[in-house]
Amino acid sequence: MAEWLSMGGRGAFVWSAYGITAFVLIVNWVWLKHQVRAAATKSKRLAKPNKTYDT
Amino acid sequence: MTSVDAVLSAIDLTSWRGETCVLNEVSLSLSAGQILQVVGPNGSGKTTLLRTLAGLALPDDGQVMWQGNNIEHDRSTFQSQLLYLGHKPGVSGALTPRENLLAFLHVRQASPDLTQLDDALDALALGERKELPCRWLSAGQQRRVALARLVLEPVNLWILDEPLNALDVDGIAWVVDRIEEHAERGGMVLFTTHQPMPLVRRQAQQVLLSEVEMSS
Amino acid sequence: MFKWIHKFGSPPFVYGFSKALSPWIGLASLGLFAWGLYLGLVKAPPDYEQGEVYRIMYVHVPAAWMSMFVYVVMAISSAVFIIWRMKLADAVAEASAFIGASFTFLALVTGSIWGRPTWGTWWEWDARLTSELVLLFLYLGYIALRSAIEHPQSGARAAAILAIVGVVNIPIIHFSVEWWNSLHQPASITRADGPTMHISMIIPLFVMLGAFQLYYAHHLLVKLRVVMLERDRRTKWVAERVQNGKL
Amino acid sequence: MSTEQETPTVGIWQVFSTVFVRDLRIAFSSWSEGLNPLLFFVLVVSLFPLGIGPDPRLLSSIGPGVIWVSALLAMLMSLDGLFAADHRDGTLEQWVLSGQPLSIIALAKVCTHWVRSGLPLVLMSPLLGVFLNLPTTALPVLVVSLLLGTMILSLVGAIGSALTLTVKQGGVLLALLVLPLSVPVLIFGAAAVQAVVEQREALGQLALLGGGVMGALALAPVGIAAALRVGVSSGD
Repeated sequence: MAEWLSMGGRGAFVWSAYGITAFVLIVNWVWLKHQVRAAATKSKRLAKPNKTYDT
Repeated sequence: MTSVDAVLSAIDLTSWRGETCVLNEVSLSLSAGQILQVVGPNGSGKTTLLRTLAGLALPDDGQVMWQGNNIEHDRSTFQSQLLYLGHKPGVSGALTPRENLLAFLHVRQASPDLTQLDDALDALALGERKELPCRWLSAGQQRRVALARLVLEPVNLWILDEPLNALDVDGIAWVVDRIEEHAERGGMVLFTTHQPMPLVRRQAQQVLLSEVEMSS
Repeated sequence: MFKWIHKFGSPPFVYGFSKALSPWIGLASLGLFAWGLYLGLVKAPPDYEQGEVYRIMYVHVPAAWMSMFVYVVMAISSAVFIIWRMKLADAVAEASAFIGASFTFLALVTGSIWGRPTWGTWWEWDARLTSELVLLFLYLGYIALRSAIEHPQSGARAAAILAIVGVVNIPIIHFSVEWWNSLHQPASITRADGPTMHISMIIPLFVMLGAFQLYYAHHLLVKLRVVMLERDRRTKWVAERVQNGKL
Repeated sequence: MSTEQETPTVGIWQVFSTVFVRDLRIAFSSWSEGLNPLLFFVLVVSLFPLGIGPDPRLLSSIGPGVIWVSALLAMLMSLDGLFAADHRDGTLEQWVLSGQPLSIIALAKVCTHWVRSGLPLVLMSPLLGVFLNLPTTALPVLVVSLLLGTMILSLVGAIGSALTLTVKQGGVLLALLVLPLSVPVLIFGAAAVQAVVEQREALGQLALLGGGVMGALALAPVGIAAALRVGVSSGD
């Protein structure tokens, strides 16, 4: 296991590359979820029929 | 509401500016010899309507029809029959009134009749300023240089956005005469104004743009 | 109430379609990622020349490929938006811009990390990396232009024109950078994927590429919902969805 | 003045020459302002020896690149205000509404811009070549490559200038839009001069630049016209 982790001495490079990729993809996904929730709540608040249109 | 002989007609024009709706399903029509005034409080979309009718701005929904077909399909024939004067003077400060007008005339007409150029400038009291770059002219005088095109260009449709701005009494009288003459010759005029437009020989129909429901 | 009728793709249909499909695509993408990582990091044999470090290829190559793919999608949807004025096509372009820039950034970072042990420098003016750098500027230009113009409708049309102009230039830029690289770079440096690779090394590459594609598809579908909600907040179909809690 | 009468259509050349002459007259009415890019060009090039050192061999080896990058930046500076004046005083609106092909009018404006801002750079470049100790054999190729290159930059840059019409302080954004698109021009332009400095053949690079000019002449005006229509539509 340890040997696999060391990646033939190049572990630092391999894992940092995969780490950054995972980080960027996950951050994009989390930010996306946040945007969906924000848009949904704003629409719920505004689209209620009996609600006047003041924010 | 579009009458059968309408030359210019707008059908359910809708325009948004980001979150706010600026034009909400506006329809109107204009036929030969007719003068139409667009009336409405500030922010009711008058300028947007005029710019959309002139083909400058694209509506989000609805159509503008010229002689039966959509202006977007054949923009150049429509716009070569149109003269639009907006808020901006439409005159380059570095050039003299003559140079400004000559440039527009040569681009818009194959062989423009230049004899009337000097008479038009004289009629607008710009005679002795013909050779002065326009940046030295007052706003009213620059507006007059642009208005000279009303008599110099043989077009059918005039769309004038507050043409009387910055004009003095004789200037206003001159514009009113031209509008009435144009209508009598079968031309069409669509305009907005905040000052009274003292039409005498012909009356202007009115289109009321209601205050648009302010959104979030 | 306002009528908001699009000529072709009507938002209510696309919204429902996206809401139904995107979770499944998300799951499939996750599955492919897991499988790809397993194949790429565990199963695939070490490269006789580069040893284990070539495994960075399994993230670098898909990211680089996606960065190009997403820009082409942006350009095509921009063209559809300009020609047929389909607002949904503009939503696709808008939704793809940031994720495309992220893929390009990833390609650059993983490329330079991969370059460190193989070429000995963090940044190598290699033809592909240089083209990626220029592509990143194209993405940033698109995003900056769209947000710089206050009038959203004009901003969308201006950005669409830029995307089309950009995609016309991408092959020219790539060709000129390749030529420039061959001029200044003695072709002595061999890249890992130069020699023929063992089949078990190539399979993980395609699996990872599939995972990236599904990730992008998922991202696009969800982002489309967000963009549609922001634009159509006043319309009936949004109100209906709110009432029966299907937002 | 009835509605049916078919007015003869205006010739393309008449439209082009009218706008070209008009804009030239405007440009030369404030010619001093037009010199700024030229002074910037000379200034930037003369900074490099101060920064890198006066060693003639070193200067001549980086000379082509330095001159080309400086010319690119000088062009960028002049592109910022290409349509701004006409947009501000409302004449741009009138050109969009003229009923004549907007791409021809845009092409005329780009030609004026090139004559006013591109040509002076080309004429000044031999002097700067001597500044950076380039061999005299390289000077003709430098002039020709800059001649072609500045044409492409004017055309492609005008698209960016039209896109950033309504953006306040659009200068930086314009650079971000235009510089990536000018990478091929820079590569082949500098390489052409570098080739001659190293006694190699430069015809290929110049031919590609020539091809670039043709391509840009054909495609860029369409892009500029589309971008101008967008810029003018919002009216602010």
